[in-house]
Amino acid sequence: MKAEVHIIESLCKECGYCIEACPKKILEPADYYNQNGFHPVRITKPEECTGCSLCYQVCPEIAIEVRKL
Amino acid sequence: MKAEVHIIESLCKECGYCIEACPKKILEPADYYNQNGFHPVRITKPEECTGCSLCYQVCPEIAIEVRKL
Amino acid sequence: MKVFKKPLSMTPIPMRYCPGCGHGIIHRLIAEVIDEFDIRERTVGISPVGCSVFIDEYFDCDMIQTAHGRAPAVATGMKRSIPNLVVFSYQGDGDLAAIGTAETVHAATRSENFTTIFVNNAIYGMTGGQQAPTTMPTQKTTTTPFGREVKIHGYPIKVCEMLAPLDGPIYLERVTVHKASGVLKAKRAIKKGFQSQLDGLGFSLIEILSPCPTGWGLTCKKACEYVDEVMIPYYPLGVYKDLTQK
Amino acid sequence: MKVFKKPLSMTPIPMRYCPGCGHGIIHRLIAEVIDEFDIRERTVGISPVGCSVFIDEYFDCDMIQTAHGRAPAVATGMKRSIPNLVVFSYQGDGDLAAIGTAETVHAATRSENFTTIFVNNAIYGMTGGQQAPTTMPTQKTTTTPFGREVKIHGYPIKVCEMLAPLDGPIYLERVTVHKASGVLKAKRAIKKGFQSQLDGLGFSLIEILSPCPTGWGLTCKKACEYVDEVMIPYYPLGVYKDLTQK
Amino acid sequence: MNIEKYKKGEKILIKGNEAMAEGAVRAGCRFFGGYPITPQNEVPEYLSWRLFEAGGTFIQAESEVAAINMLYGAAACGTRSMTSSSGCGISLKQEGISYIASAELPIFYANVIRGGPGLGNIAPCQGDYFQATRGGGHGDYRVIVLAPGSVNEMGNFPKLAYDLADKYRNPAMILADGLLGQMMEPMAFDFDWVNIDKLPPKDYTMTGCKGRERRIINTLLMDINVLERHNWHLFEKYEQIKANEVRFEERYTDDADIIIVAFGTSARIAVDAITKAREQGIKVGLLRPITLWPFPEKIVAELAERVGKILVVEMNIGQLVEDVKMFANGKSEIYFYGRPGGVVPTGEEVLDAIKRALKSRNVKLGEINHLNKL
Amino acid sequence: MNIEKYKKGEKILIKGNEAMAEGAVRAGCRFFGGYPITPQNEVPEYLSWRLFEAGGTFIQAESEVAAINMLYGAAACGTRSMTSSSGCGISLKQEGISYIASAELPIFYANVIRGGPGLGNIAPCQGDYFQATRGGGHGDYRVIVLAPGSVNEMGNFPKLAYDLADKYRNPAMILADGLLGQMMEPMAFDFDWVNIDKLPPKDYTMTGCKGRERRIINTLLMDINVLERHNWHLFEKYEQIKANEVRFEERYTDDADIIIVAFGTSARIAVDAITKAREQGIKVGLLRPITLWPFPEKIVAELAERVGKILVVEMNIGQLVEDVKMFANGKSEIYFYGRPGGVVPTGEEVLDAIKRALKSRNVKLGEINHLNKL
Amino acid sequence: MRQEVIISGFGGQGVIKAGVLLATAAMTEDKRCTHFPSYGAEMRGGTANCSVIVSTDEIASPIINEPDTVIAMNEPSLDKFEPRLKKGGVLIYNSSLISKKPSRNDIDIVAVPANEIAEQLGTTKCANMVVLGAYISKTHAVSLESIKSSIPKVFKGKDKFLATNKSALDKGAQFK
Amino acid sequence: MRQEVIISGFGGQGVIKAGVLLATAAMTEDKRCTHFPSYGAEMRGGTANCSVIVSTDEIASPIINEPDTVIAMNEPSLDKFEPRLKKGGVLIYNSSLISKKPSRNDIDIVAVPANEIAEQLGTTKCANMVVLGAYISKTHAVSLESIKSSIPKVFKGKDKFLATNKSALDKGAQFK
Ligand SMILES: Cc1ncc(C[n+]2csc(CCOP(=O)(O)OP(=O)(O)O)c2C)c(N)n1
Ligand SMILES: Cc1ncc(C[n+]2csc(CCOP(=O)(O)OP(=O)(O)O)c2C)c(N)n1
Ligand code: SF4
Ligand code: SF4
Ligand code: SF4
Ligand code: SF4
Ligand code: SF4
Ligand code: SF4
Ligand SMILES: [Mg+2]
Ligand SMILES: [Mg+2]
Repeated sequence: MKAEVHIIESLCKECGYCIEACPKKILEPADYYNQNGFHPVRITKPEECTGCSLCYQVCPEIAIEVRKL
Repeated sequence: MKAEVHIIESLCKECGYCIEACPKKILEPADYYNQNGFHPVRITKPEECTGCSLCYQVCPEIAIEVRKL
Repeated sequence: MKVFKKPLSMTPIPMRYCPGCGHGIIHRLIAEVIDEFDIRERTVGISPVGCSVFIDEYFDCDMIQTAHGRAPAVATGMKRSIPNLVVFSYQGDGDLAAIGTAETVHAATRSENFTTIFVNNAIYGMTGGQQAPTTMPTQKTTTTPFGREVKIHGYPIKVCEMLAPLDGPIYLERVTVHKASGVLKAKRAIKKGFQSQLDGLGFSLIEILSPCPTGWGLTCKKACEYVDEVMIPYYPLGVYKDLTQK
Repeated sequence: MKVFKKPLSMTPIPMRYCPGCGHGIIHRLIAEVIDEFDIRERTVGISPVGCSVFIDEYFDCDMIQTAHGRAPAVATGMKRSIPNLVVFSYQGDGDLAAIGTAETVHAATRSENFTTIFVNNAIYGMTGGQQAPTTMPTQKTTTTPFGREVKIHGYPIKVCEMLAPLDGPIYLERVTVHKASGVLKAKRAIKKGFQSQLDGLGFSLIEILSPCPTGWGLTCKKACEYVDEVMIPYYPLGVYKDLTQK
Repeated sequence: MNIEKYKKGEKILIKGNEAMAEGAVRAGCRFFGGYPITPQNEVPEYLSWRLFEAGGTFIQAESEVAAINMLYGAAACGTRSMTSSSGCGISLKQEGISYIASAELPIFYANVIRGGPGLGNIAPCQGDYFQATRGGGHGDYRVIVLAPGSVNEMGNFPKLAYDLADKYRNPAMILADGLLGQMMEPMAFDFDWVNIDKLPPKDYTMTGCKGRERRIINTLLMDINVLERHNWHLFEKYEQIKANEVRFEERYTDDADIIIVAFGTSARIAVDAITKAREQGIKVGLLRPITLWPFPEKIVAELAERVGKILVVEMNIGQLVEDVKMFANGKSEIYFYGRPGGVVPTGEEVLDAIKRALKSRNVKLGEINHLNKL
Repeated sequence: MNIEKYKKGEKILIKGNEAMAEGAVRAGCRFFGGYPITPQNEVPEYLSWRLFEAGGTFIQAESEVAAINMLYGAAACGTRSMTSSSGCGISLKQEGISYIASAELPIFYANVIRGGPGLGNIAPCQGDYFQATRGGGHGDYRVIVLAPGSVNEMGNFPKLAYDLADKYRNPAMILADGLLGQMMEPMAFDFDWVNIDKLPPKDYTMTGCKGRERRIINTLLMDINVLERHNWHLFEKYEQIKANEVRFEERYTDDADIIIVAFGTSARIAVDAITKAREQGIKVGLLRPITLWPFPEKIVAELAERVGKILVVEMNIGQLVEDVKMFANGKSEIYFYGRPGGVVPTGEEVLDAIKRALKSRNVKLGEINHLNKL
Repeated sequence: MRQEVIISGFGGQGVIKAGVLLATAAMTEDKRCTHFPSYGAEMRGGTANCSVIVSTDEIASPIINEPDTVIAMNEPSLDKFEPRLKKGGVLIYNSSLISKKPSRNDIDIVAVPANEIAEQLGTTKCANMVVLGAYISKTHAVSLESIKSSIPKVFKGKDKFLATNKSALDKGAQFK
Repeated sequence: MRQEVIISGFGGQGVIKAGVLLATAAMTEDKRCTHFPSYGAEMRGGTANCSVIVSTDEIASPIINEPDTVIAMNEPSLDKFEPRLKKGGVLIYNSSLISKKPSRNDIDIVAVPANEIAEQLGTTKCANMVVLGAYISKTHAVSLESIKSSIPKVFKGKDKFLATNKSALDKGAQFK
C-alpha cells in the first residue's frame, strides 16, 4: 500500500470526477446515500492505490485526502 | 487663376493650419482683428492658388471655401 | 467645377471650439460622408459628453445627446428599434475609453451595426484638461501636474488594439487630422465605416488622433507636432481590423 | 510523507456548490498557493457577486465582499492603501467581463498590483443560468433559450486576448480545471500570478475554464467534455502575456 | 393577431414576474434591455423568447447602466421599451433615469425589490420606496410609481404604466417586491392586445428627418434661464400628474377607528390583519396607495383628520410613513410597524400592532410612534 | 509636520472646492478616487498634487462607479478616503454608497451640485437634496449630510465629516453647489493638522489577520433574520445620530414674524433678503439647517408652532420644503420660493417673496404655497 | 375551506412543480390559490420548497407560517418543517429517503415510500406525484380529477409522462 | 463701504486673475470680499468674467446683478455688461480692442487703451493690470499698495513679471 485514501463521505456530491481521474479505477459510488442525498464515493481496492493524488486534485469538495506512505 | 478662395473672416480663429498647409504659401494672418479677437487669415496672391483645397481640408472652422474654376 | 465648402449636412452655426481644435475638421468629414451617401434624412447622430457635446447644433440631421460614455448603449437601442436608421456615435477618449469602456467593448462584441467616431485627443477637453485614459506617458494635465507616470497613473489605452482581438468588430482603423494628408485618409476611413453600416456588416470604429492645443497647453503648431512626434509613435496609424471584404 | 488534504488557508466549512462545479477546485488551488507562500496572514480575498459570493466563508483570511463587477476597483483602493497586503480578486465571467468590464480593463491598464482569478464558466451561475459574455455560440441559457446566436446576442468575449495588447498587464494565462492535468497547470498559473504580485510587478489575471453542470444543463461528465470539445477550441489555453521575466 | 397569448379575461395561473413581462408585451413593449438579478430574473427570461415571438428585441445588456441607456435610445426611436431590475441594479440606473426624465422619454421599468442595503438578500422587501418616489437620481424630477398588490395587478399595470408614460412623456415604474414577483396566483388581463401600429404618433422621435424638420433630444441646457424654464415645465407636468393620476384603494374606511396605510405586499398582510381584527370587533380600515407617486395626499389628509389614528405597515424601517406624516399634517396619531431585511410580517403581528396602537395613550399628534420599539 | 500648508486660524483666500480639498487632507484624507466633472474639478486637480505631497494616493478613476468602489477598498483598509462629484456622477455612485452604508465603512464624499436633471448645466443648484437626504441608492440607509454655507465651512466641514463618519461608521457627505465650489472668500481652518497615526484604531479593517482573528466585510446577509437585525442595528445608529448630531444656525428668530428656512447658497441669499427686510422694519428670521440629515426637526417644529409662517427658499422646485412641511406638523403657513436650473435668486427677489408671504391671507396651515406661481 | 401546505425537498425532486399543479387544479375548481417558491442559498442539491394555499376566500399572504400540511421529500425538510406544522396537521413524508421517524405525536403522519413507488413506475421523477396523490386523498384540498386534468397545462410538451404521472397520483392516493 | 465689480473679457486676458488679486488685496485690508468666476460654454477664445465684491459688511451672495463697476476687456463684454451697470456706475473699457463707444450717458466712462499700454511695457499679458490700476484709482475699493503687495501671493513663482505688473498698475492708475 503506497498511500492511504480517506474519503469524507458527508462532503461527496457524487460528481464522479475522482472516479474518472483515478488511473487505477479503484473508486466507485457507494450504494447508500449520505445526508445530502448523494451516493458517496468509496475506494474499492485501497491496496492498489498509487498515491498519485489525482482524485484529490479533481475533487471539487475536497472530500478526498491522500496520505502518501 | 485656377480657383477662388473665399475666407469667412468672422469664423477664423487664427490657428494657422491653412497657412502651414498651403503649398503655395499664399495665406497669412491679416493685421486686423475679427469680432472674436483673432487676426483672420487672408490670401496674399489669389492668382497663384492651385485650388488644391488643402487649406479647406485642414481648417477646423470651415472658414475657407475653395471653388475650382 | 468642384466647390469645397461647408457640407449640406451641417447647419450654418459657427463652432465654438478652441483655435486649432481637431473636432471641427472631423465634423466636416462626417458631414461630407453623409452628403456623399445622401443619407442625411435617415441619419441620427449621437453626441457624447465632452467638448463635442454641442454637435447637435452643428449636424443638420436628427441628433440625440447622451449620458457620458453611454452612446454605444443608446446607439444599440436605436439601431435595434429602427435598423434602417444610419446611426453614428461621436465620442471622446474620456467618454469612450474611460467611463464608457464597458459599453464600447460590448457594443463591439455584439457587433452592433453603427459607426463610432472616436476622437482621441489624449485629454479631457471639456472639463478643463484632466488626464484621459489615452493621455501620453509624461504628459502634463491638470490631474497629472507632474506628468503621467505610467506606474502610478497607468498606461495609455490603445483602443483599436484592444478591440481588434474581439470577434465582433468589423472595421477598426486609426487615422489623424493633424495634417492635410491625414485628413484625406481620415475621410476615407469614415466613409468606409459608414459603408460598413449601410451594408449591414456590424460594428465599425474609426479612432482619430486630434489636436487639443488648449488641453495640451501648446500652440496650434506645436500641438500638430505633438501628434506627429509623440502620439503617432505610441498610437500607430493604420487598419486594425477589416472584415468588410468578407 | 506527503499529505493531500484541505489547505490550512481554508476554513472547515463545507462548500455549497453544485456537484461537479469547478469553483471548489479553484478555491483549493488558491488556498494551496497561499499556504505555500505562507502569506495567509497578510492576504485579503475579494469575493464577487456570483456563485462564489460566499467565499468569505471558505478562505481563512481577511475577506471582503464587493459590488457586482467592482472587485478590481476595490482591490485598487486596498493595494494603494496598504501595498504590502496580498490581494486576490475572485470573479466570475458575468462579474468580470460584463458589468465589470471597465474596472477590469482599467485595473489592468493601470497595472494594479493584485492577482485576479477569473472563473470563466460561460454562464451566470448564481442567478440561474443566464447568458454570460463568455457563453458559447449556440449555447442554450435561460436568456438565450434558442441558443446564443452571435448575430443577435454578440460574440463571446475573449478576455485574455482582449487584455493582452494593453501595456499594463504583466501576466495573463488561460487554464482549465476540468481534468487533472489542467488542475495541476492551473495551480502553477495561480502561483505565478501571486508571485508576480509578491514581486511587485503589477496586474496578473488567470482565466480558468470551469464546468458549471447546472447552468449548462449537463451531467458532470458531459460538462467536462463540453469544456474539452467546445470551450477550449474557442478559448485556447496558454500564456497570453508574460512580462514576469523582464 | 396570433402572437396574442391569452384572451382578455382568461384566467391563468402565473408568476408575478411573468405576468408583468407578458403584460408589458401585451401593452406594446417591443424592446427590453436588462441585466439579470434575483428576484426578477423571470422577467428577462420570459421576454428572451416572448419578445422574439412578438417581433421585438430582447437584449441582455452588459450592465444595468447600459440597459437603461439602451432604453434611452429605444424610447427615443418611439418604441415602447422596458427594463427591470432589483435594488443594486436600480441604483445603477439612476443617472440614466434622470436623463430620461429630463429628455421626457416614456419608458417603463420595474424594481422587484430585494433586501438591502448593499447586496442584502433576495427576499421580499420594500426598502426602495424613497428611491422610487424621491428620484434616486440627480435633479428635480419625478417618476410615476405604481405599486401592484397582486399578480393580477403585476400583469395589468404595465399597460397603465405605458399609457401614463406616453401621456406625460415621463418614466413610469412598477415598484414590486420579491414576493409579488415570485408568487403565482390566478389573474386575467383586463385589456386587449395593444396593436402598436395604432398607438398615437409621437412628434419627438429620432426617425430620420425625411419630410420634416430635424429633431434634437438633449438634456444639456447650458443657459440657466432655459434650464429653469425646463424645470418649471417639468414641475407643471408633475402638478398635472398629481391632479389627475392619483390611484388608491380604500377598504372599510367608513367606520374605522384606525386606518392602516400600506402598499403592495404589506397591504395584503394588512388585509389579513384587518379581517382578523373585524372578526374580533375591532374596526380597522385600509388605505392602499396604488400610485406611490403621485402620492394620495388628499385622502391621507382627510383620513388623518377624520379617523385620527393611522398605522403604517411597511417592509422596511420607515419610508412611506414619512409621506403619511407629511400629509397627515399633525392631525392624527401615527404608528409605524416595520419589518425590514426580507421579513414578511404575518397577519397576527399586524393585528397585534393594531391593538397596541389602539391602546396607546398620550401620543403626540403627528409624531411617528415606532411600534417595533414599544 | 512640514506638509501642513496653513496654520490654524491663518486667513487665506481660496476657492470653496480647494478649501474642501485642503480641509480633507488636513483632516487626514490619504486616498482620493474620483472622476472629473464640473463644477467640482478643482477638487481632484488640487488633490492630484496635494495628496502626493501628503504621502497619500490620488487616482483618477475610470468612472464614478469605479471611484466609489475604490473608496470601499480604501476605507476597508482604514484609510480616510474621499471622492467628490456632481449630479450625474453622484447618481452613478448610489449603488456603491448603499454598499458602503451597509458595510458601515466611514467615507467622506461631496456633491457640488450642478443644474439637473440629466446633463443639465454646470451652474449652482440645489436639486439633489432628496437624493442626498433620502439615500438615492437602494435599501434602508442614511448618510450624514453637511451643507456648508461659506468657503470657511467648505474647508472645515471635511474634518467634521470624517469624525462623524468614523464615530458612526457611516458615510458622511458635503452637499454644496457650484457657487460654493467656485467662489473665493477669506477663510481659516479651525482645526489642527490631523496626525493620521494618532487616529483611534479601527477593529474592522482589512489588514491581514496576523495576530488576530480573521475579519470579514460583507453586505450579503442571506438569512432574513440576520439582515433584519442588521437593518434594525442601522436604524438604532441612525436614531443616535439624529439625537446627537443635528446642527443648524438660527438668526433673528426671537422676534420674527416669518422664518426663512434655507441651506447653503440659498441661506446666504436669505441673509441678504433678511438684512434688507429688517432695514424696512420687516421682522424675518432664518433657520439654516447645517445637517440636512439628521434634519433639525425639533427646531422646525418649534418655530412652526411659535412663529406660524415659514418661507422655504431653495434653488430647485421644492425638496427641503417637504421636510419642513413634514415637521411643521400643520402648525404653520408654509411658503415656497424656488429657482431651479442654475439660477441663483437675488436678495430682492427673496425680499419680495417675504412680503408676499406676509401679505397672504386664508392660507391653509401645513399646505405648501408656491410663491413662484402666485 | 382553506388548506395551507408546504412541499419541501431537494432541488430536482419536483416539489415546486407539484405545488404549481396543485394550485392550477385549485384554479380550475374556481378556488383561490397562491403558490410561493423558496430556494436555499445552495445551488443544485440544496433544498427547495413551496407554499401553496387553496381557499374559498381571499388569500392575503402566500407565505405560510403554520401549515395545515407538510410534505417532506427529504430529511432536512422534515427537520425544518415538522416543528412548524399546525397542531393536528398532516405530515406526509417520503419514507424512501427519510429513515428517521417524525417526533411529534399531536399530528397526523403519513409515511409514503415515494421513491420506491416511483421507481416501480419507471422513474423516480414522479415521486412528487406520489406524495401529491397522498396529499389529495388526505386533505381533499382539490379533487384528484382536477389535478389530473391540470397536468397537461403544467407539464407542457411532456406527454409521454402523462400516464406515469397519473398512475403515480393514483398510487399515492392509496395512502391515507 | 461696498464695491461690486464685474471684470470681463476673452479667456486668456487674465480677467479672473485680476479679480483674485483685487480680492486678495481686500483681504489683506481686513475687508470682506468674494470672488466668483464665470466661463462661457465656449472653450479658449470664449468669454470669461468674474464678479468681485469688496465690503466692510457681511457679503451674502457673491453674484452681482447690478454692478457698481464694469471692466470690459473686449467688445462682447461691453455689450453684455454695460446695460447691467448701476445708474451712476463706472465703466472701464479696453479701448485698444473696443472700437465702438459705450452708449449709456448715465454712467461714468473711462476708456483705457490697455493693450497698447501693456505692449509698451513689453507684454500684452499685463493689460489686466492696467485696467485694474484704473479701477483702483477710480473707486478706491482697496489701496494700490495692497494690490501691489498681494501680487506675489497671486502670481506665484512669476517674479519676473512683478515689476512689469506694478508698472502696469501705475500706468492704469493714471486714468480717472
Ligand atoms: C457621469 C459624468 N461624469 C463626468 C462628467 C463630466 N465630463 C464632461 S465631459 C468629460 C470628459 C470629456 O473628455 P473626452 O470624452 O475626452 O472629450 P473631449 O472633451 O476631450 O472632446 C467629463 C468627465 C459628466 N458629464 N457625466
Ligand atoms: C448590480 C448587480 N447586478 C446584478 C446582480 C445579480 N447577479 C448576481 S450574480 C450575477 C452573475 C453571476 O455570474 P458570474 O459572474 O459569471 O458568476 P458565476 O455565478 O457564474 O460564478 C448577477 C447578474 C447583482 N447582484 N448586482
Ligand atoms: S490517489 Fe490516485 S490511485 Fe489512489 S485513489 Fe486517488 S486517483 Fe486513484
Ligand atoms: S470528486 Fe469528490 S465530490 Fe466528486 S465524486 Fe469524487 S469524492 Fe465525490
Ligand atoms: S487651395 Fe491650395 S493653393 Fe489655394 S490657398 Fe488653399 S492651400 Fe493654397
Ligand atoms: S485654418 Fe481656418 S481657422 Fe485656422 S487660420 Fe486658417 S482660416 Fe483661420
Ligand atoms: S479643449 Fe481641446 S478638444 Fe475642447 S474645444 Fe478646446 S481644443 Fe478642442
Ligand atoms: S450554478 Fe454552476 S457555477 Fe454555480 S455552483 Fe452550480 S455549478 Fe457552480
Ligand atoms: Mg478627449
Ligand atoms: Mg459565470
